[in-house]
Amino acid sequence: MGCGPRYGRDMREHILSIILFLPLAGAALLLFVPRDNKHVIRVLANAFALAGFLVSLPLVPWFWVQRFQPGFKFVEGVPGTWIPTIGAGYMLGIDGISFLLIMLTTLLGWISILSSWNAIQERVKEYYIWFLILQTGMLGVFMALDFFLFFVFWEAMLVPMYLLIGIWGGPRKLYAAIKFFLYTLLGSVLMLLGILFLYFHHFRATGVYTFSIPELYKTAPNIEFQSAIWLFLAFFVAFAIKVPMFPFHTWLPDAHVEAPTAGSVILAGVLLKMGTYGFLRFSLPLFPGVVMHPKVRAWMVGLSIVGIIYGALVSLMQKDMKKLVAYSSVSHLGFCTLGIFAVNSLGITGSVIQQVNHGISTGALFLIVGILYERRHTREIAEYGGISSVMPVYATITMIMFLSSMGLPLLNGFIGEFTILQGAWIESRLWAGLSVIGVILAAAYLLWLYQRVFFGVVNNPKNEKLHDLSPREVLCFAPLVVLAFAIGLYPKPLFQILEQPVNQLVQTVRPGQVNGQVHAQTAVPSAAPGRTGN
Amino acid sequence: MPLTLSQMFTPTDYFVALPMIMLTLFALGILLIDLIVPDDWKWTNAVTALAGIGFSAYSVFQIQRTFVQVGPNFPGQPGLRNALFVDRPAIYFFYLFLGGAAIAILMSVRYLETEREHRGEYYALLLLSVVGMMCMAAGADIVLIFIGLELMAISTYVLVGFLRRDRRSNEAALKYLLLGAFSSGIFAYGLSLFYGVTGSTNLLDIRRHLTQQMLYSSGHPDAVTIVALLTVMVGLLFKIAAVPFHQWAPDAYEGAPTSITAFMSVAVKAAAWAMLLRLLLGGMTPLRPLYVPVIIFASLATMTGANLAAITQSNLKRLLAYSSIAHVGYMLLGLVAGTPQFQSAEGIKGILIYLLVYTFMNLGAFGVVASLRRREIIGDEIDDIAGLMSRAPIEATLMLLFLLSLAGIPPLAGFWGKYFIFLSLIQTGHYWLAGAAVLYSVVGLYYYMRIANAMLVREPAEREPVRLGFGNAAALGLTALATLWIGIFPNASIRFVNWVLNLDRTGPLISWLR
Amino acid sequence: MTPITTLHYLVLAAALFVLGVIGVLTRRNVIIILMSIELILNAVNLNLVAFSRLYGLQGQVFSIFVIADAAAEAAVAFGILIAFFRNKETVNVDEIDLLKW
Amino acid sequence: MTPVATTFFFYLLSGAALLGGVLVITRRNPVHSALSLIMTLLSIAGLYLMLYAPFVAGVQIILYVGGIMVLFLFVIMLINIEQASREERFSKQWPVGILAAAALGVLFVSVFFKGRSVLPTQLLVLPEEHNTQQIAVLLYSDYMLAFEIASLLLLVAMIGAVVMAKKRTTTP
Amino acid sequence: MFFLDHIWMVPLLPALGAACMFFFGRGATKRTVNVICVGAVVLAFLFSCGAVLQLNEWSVQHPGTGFEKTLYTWLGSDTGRLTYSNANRGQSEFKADVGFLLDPLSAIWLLFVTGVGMLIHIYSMGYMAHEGGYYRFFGYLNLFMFSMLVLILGNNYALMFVGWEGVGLCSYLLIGFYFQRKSASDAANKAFITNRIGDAGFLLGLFAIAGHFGSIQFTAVTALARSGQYHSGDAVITLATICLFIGACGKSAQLPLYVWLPDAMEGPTPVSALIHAATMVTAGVYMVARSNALFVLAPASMKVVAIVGALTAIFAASIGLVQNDIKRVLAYSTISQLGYMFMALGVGAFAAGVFHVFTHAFFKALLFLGAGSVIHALSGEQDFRRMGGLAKVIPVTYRTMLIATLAIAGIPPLAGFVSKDEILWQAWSAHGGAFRSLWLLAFFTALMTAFYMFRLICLTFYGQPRMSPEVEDHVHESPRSMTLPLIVLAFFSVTAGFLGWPHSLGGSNAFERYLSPVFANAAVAEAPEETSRSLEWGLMALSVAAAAAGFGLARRAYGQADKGYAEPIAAAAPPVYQVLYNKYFVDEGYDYIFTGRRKLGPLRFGAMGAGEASSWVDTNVIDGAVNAAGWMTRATASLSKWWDKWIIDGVGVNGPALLVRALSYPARLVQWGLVQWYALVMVVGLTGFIWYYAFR
Repeated sequence: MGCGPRYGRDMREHILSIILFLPLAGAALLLFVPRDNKHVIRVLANAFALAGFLVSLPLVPWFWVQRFQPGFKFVEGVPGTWIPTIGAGYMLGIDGISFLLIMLTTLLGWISILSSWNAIQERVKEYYIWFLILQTGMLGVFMALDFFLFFVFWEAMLVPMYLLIGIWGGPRKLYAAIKFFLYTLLGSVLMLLGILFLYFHHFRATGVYTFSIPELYKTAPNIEFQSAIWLFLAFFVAFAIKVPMFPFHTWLPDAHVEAPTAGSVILAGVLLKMGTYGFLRFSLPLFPGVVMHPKVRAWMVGLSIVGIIYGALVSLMQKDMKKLVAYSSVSHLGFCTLGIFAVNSLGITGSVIQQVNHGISTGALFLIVGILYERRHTREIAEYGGISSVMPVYATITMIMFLSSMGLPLLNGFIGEFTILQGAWIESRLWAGLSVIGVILAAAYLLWLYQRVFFGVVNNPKNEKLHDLSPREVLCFAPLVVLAFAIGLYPKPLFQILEQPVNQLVQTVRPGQVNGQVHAQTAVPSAAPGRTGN
Repeated sequence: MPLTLSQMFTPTDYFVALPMIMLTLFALGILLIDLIVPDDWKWTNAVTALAGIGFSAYSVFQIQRTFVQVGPNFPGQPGLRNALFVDRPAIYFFYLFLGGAAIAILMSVRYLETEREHRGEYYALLLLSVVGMMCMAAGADIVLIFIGLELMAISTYVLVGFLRRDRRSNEAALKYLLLGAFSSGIFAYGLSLFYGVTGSTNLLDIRRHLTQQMLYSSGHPDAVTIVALLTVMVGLLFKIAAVPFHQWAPDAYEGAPTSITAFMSVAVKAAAWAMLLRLLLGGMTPLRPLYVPVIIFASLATMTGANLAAITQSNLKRLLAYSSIAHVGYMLLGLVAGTPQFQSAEGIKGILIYLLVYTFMNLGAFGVVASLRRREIIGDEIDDIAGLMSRAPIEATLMLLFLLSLAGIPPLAGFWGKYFIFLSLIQTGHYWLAGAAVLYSVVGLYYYMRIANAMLVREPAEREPVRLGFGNAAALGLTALATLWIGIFPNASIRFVNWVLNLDRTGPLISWLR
Repeated sequence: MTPITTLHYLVLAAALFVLGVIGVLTRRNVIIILMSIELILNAVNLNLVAFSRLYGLQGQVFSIFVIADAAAEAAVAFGILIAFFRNKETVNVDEIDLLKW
Repeated sequence: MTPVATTFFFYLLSGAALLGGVLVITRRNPVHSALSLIMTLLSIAGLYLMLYAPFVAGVQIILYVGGIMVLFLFVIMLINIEQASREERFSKQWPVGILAAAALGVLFVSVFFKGRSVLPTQLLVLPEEHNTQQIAVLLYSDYMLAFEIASLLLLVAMIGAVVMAKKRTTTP
Repeated sequence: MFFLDHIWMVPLLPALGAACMFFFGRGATKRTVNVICVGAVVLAFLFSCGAVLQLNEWSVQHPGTGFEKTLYTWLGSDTGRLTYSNANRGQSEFKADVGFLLDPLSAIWLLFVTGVGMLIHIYSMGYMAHEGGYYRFFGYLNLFMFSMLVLILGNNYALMFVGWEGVGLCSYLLIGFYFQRKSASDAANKAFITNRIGDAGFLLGLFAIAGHFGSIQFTAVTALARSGQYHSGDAVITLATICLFIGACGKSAQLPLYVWLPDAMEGPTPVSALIHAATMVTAGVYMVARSNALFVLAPASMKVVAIVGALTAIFAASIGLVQNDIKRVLAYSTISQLGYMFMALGVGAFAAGVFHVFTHAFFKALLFLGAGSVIHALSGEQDFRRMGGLAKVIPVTYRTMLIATLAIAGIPPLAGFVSKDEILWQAWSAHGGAFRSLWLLAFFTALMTAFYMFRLICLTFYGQPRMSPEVEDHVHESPRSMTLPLIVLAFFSVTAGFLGWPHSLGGSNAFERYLSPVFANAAVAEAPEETSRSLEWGLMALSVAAAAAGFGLARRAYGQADKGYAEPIAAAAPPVYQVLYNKYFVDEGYDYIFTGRRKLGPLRFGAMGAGEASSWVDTNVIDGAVNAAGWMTRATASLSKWWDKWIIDGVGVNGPALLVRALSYPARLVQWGLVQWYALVMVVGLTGFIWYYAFR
């Protein structure tokens, strides 16, 4: 501690571990606070959540300077040091993709804990403990460079989420929680088998037992197609359930509707991204042959597109606000998977940006629904109307987030969708053409919702006395709104952060594609030089 | 001219029998001391029993140490004219038995006091049954194994029926005894046929003979051998409670005193496994192509039957009984792993680790159930555990830990059992079995979560806080710590199992006896 | 007349075994079920002694252990049975019906 | 003493044993069953003698007939006989039970005929006069531990029987 | 070149105004709002004027090019390494700048958008003076100005799309300004969603362009398109232009996406004037004109544009004949006029189309503002069946509106005459052949236009008042801030035509010359010959005659309106009247088929129908399968209980005893919990094993 630079370097070397375990430390500390002392618990939990966000901030400049360098950054640990007997290691590291998702996680984690201040009145201590544990679990998924470690976090994180839904959820919480747990577990156990296959394959190829992801990258693509397709499917089921892709999505509405607000925010904002992250981190680079197989790809893209349209259509007819938002997630995540399985730089870049954006905007949407729910204890759309007159600030923020969610330019949602669709178009016009329907329907269901809730006259007497947002609530939204605008206006940093990992990924999956090389002739034609007059 | 006893038996013979001798001595001691101990001081019997277990464990440790000193190529210590063969797996199982028994004893004190059946015989029988288990795990002679089995079984019958005034306990004991006796009849019949086809009661000779027979018959053993194998396997599958020979287990588990349920579900089960591994891998290794289909059938039937049956249970102990049957189904898959001719070492490793972690988590779970027992309240229905989180947060949290571990959620110990089983299946190409097993593990989660839901979500029916005795607290603490520790840092356990299987140095030692 | 071979004893033992099994499966009286189990154990013993004619005395020794086991089992069984009888006043096996799902 | 008229005695004794067995499982009165069982046990003891196992035969008579069966009769007397003799003898599943057991028996026998080649045809010469001594030597050498464990087994049986059957002393 | 270099200030100023309203508007007084918002637009207008002047200077130095100014890279990593494979040219960088392009085309739009926008801002100060949400209104208006300016100044399709969606949003917000009214919010939604359909087309067109050319920058795409590397009729370009045109249809209210515009009249009248008449709806024209190089390469698309334009023109005009809401008539008129513009674009007369946009902006804004003034005077009355006799009471409004009417009807030498006749002439001459039927359509449209416009004037201003007395008492001329814009616009309605006075009438058509760099080699029929000149005159005369005839007819039918009047069409052909009056039942049809807001019998089609069907599938099939899997598992688990409960108890109550016993035998057999059953299972298991091995 004595010498500053030394300390800083240490922190830099272990920054990921610090980010990862700070929430867990918070949970451990909370264990020792008496459970009747709710105020102290709240303050402590919020402090840790905020601290969790703050310690992740130094990552931004540190990552920024090396954003174009290849490989994983901030790598910690050596392969096989955790459980040497099986070759599993405590190994963390991030690239651009995981960096963005980690920042999203820390931010949303803080916001959702902040938003629970009043919403959670019972069993406060347990709530915050589980939430902080959940935070660590999610971060671990994005940081792990060891397949085993990844799997442990992947599964361990289910438990706190399950409890958050199951204990603090709505009337059908048990059904929803069990469904969530079983469904996602079903996927992940199959993935475990896939991981083990890769593990043995790597051993047969190299004679070394290891779960190190960078090592497995080297051998897994050599698996012959007949096996790889099954492996791909095993992984696919796990990730598709998590995303959720079209026929595997039914746990999502139930989970969302029953979960407490903060749980929904985290569920939509972060948990779903684990599925897409899984596709990017594992499915694509491990099984390039399968992914690029025309039939497989057609199925993947087909499911994505069906998800986009189907999710939007189902959203359109929902009577429950939260369910509507939940189905809209299906639609939005359909865009993410579409981008992923377009397998080109644009599609994947767009997909990651869309994931971040979805975290921001849908997270905000769930907060928005939560605000009304807290005041009125109902989410029936029919119960509302004319809220604009009663809660103008709230209405404004809602409008912004709705617009962001439907992909209005200059707000964040557009950037991702645009890039994905451009990527999809390059692969197939039909894909883009069909997916665009989702963009139209997004406007339809969101605006219709807005109309029914916010427009009109207040004809339900219960709504007359609703009070507008409190400063704490505004504080919850503020970062999201600012980010929505910031990303919408100046997304270049995101593109730059994603450029290297995405290009590398595409290079792995489709070596035929030349990346990072612009043909000389496509430079802007000389006929119209982009000059500035003086 | 026959040799005299001192010529026949060397100090080594006593050395390898020392763990059993210690337990016997202390058991007898308890029987004597119990006569003079006043009713309020019956807990001293538990202390004595624990001391016996401690001494016994120390002797096991001494045996283990001589192995280390003698060197890695020395797989085991035969003694008592090859009747006892204390090899590394036997030592492993000794530790498991002793650990399971110790924790069960810790749990028993308060439970027996509540039941007002606190008597010294209980501990004596417990210790003597461990002696039986040791014979099963280390016996190299089917006579010894059989008699060890009977010693364990008869002690357990009595222990199950120890609550004489409780009709459920009576019935459980009677059922267990009738079925147990019936199955050991079948088992003994099979052993007699084995003796008939091989001409020896020693496992080494049996194996030698069977190998030759398999060689001569080019892999198609004659019908009598098959019947011998199958009848023996019925006995074995009965003891480990595999479907369709499992039905005694839920009844016995439900009716028995909870501490004995815990003991049965870990130590007795581990002993049955030890015997099964002894016989199948020690004596009947050449018959592997024959028994694998039976095992596959039993495993699938067990996973299906037990998981489905567990779903509808409303009694905690019964539910946990079915859960422990289901775990047997997973473990059996470890025996399947490998080619038709050769057993995969990873599979056995899976079984051993499974038994280890299972010991802790299951003891823990039953420990929590035992702690719910109070006067007038049996506390073993799911309704009784409702709202436990608000009544007793620590117990509830621990229970949650154990349940999740039983469900195989990482990073808890239970995960590692399943992990190595799946690993071995994947390694040897049994993908479909692995797939079925993981799907059943998802079903398993459902009923564990039913308990968790009741505990965490439902409102308590009563507000009376749960009081833990010292012994119970210690038992829960130990098991929880082990569940977490093995879960997060399994390396030591894996290394120990590697040592047990001789995987650490010279490659797998699958044949139990060399 | 064919000489009496081991096979004859095996068949006899199997018949006794089957009789025992039938007894276990069909009789309601626990005491008779226990007797049937004794029949099964005697089948085992007959096997063992018949085989020991082929291989040596181990079989006979084994059969002695089986007899000891039969004795122990019977003793404990009666102990439990009596405890049960005291509570329930019956020795019928289908009245052991408290424990089921 | 070499057995005489082995074939005749074998069929006689085995017939008696089987008859006893059938009576055991069919008699309504448990006392009758027990007496039939004694007949079976004695017949089997005779067979042991034919198989050059006088010691086992002796143990069979002394321990089994003299010990265990007396225990049986004792318990039958202890527990109400009249009630037992009035009730249904067989359980509801008896047809299935007999069927399954018969199938098992058929399978056993057919298997034994099919696989009898595995058994050596050469019989050993077992001198009867040393039989007891040889068994003793085996018991105290190769089966030393089993022997000791068997003693524990009997001890456990004793404790168990006492624990279970003892009159209630402690007040509930 | 201060103004050019800081061209980004033009959109930024209103954006700042909007931001101020967003953050501080609630507390601000009307005066502050006026200063900030109107001030911002006035500044923007002045700035634009400066910039356009400097552009002239600049284009002298750099002939043939527009001025481009790039601020920063918006989309893309700006490193050259985020690329996509481009159908023709290998890898291209994915990139869209925040960059501005000022060339004659955007200059024209810039001027009239800021100019008309400024006037309407000023007008609104008066019009909205008594409304609630004043700051909100001006904030939205400023936001609209920002979006519109981004749309026209953006130097690439992506940035244009920003403005494109932005104006759609503002339109939504402003239509729904009176959000308490359900009709208003419905109309707002309709506008946005219909526009979104067009936007989707725009996006796809954008992607097609990017995929084909490797760039979405206007200058680059235009240069490539004109480079000769792409042949005329290129399939992708056709696809791209069709997609773009779908976008234009949405934004500019062409068939079949025009339905939102009439409903958009739910918004405050200045909004209708600014957005739904003068500026936003011309964005489609702007976009097609901007993409002229592409459209020229896609003759098929051009035909589509022309035909859709002509059909829209006559279709909307025919509806306008019988509507009674003053603003709705104007709305249909707008659609019809937009159809003209597209027809012009479609026949290749880009300059003519643009010119009509330009002139139309003035007189249509004027018409709307005038209508607003009327409505203002009548305290909100919009139905001109209940007006009349206003000419004397609100003379300024009357006169200016009359000027606008004459202009739109095409009475020489007003602005409308010049631009419309240019279009008619081009429609006649551009392709010839069957294309002349377009001219015929346009001609009849002109006739109808004159008719319904004069119908409006007659019913509103002439005759005796037909409104209720209390309304009549309050009739008053609008305040200065409202009349001033009217007068200014009237001035331009009269004079704007002279900027593009055609050669045939001795003019120089300065407007077309100014635009010539933009439409460089657009295939416009040039060099009018003497023979055609006389023909042109003839056609001109014909159209003027048509206008006059329209006036005459209207005068005859409605001149005596105070004595009661009959709709001539209703009298002549009642079914036709019904169809027209109900707008060809298009809204209803859309509701049945596309939106599903109306049920066809018990069935619901369209999006909502699909939504309901999907929801049903979701709950019952997909989730049903999931739940069924769980249910099956549990059911299997409780099979024996189930057997007892349903078969034994169920049949046992009523069924014959024998059946019950037969059914219950297995259940009695499976007496769970009985030792002998357990033993039996064991024996059966053992037997099965042996059987399996002995007889396999």
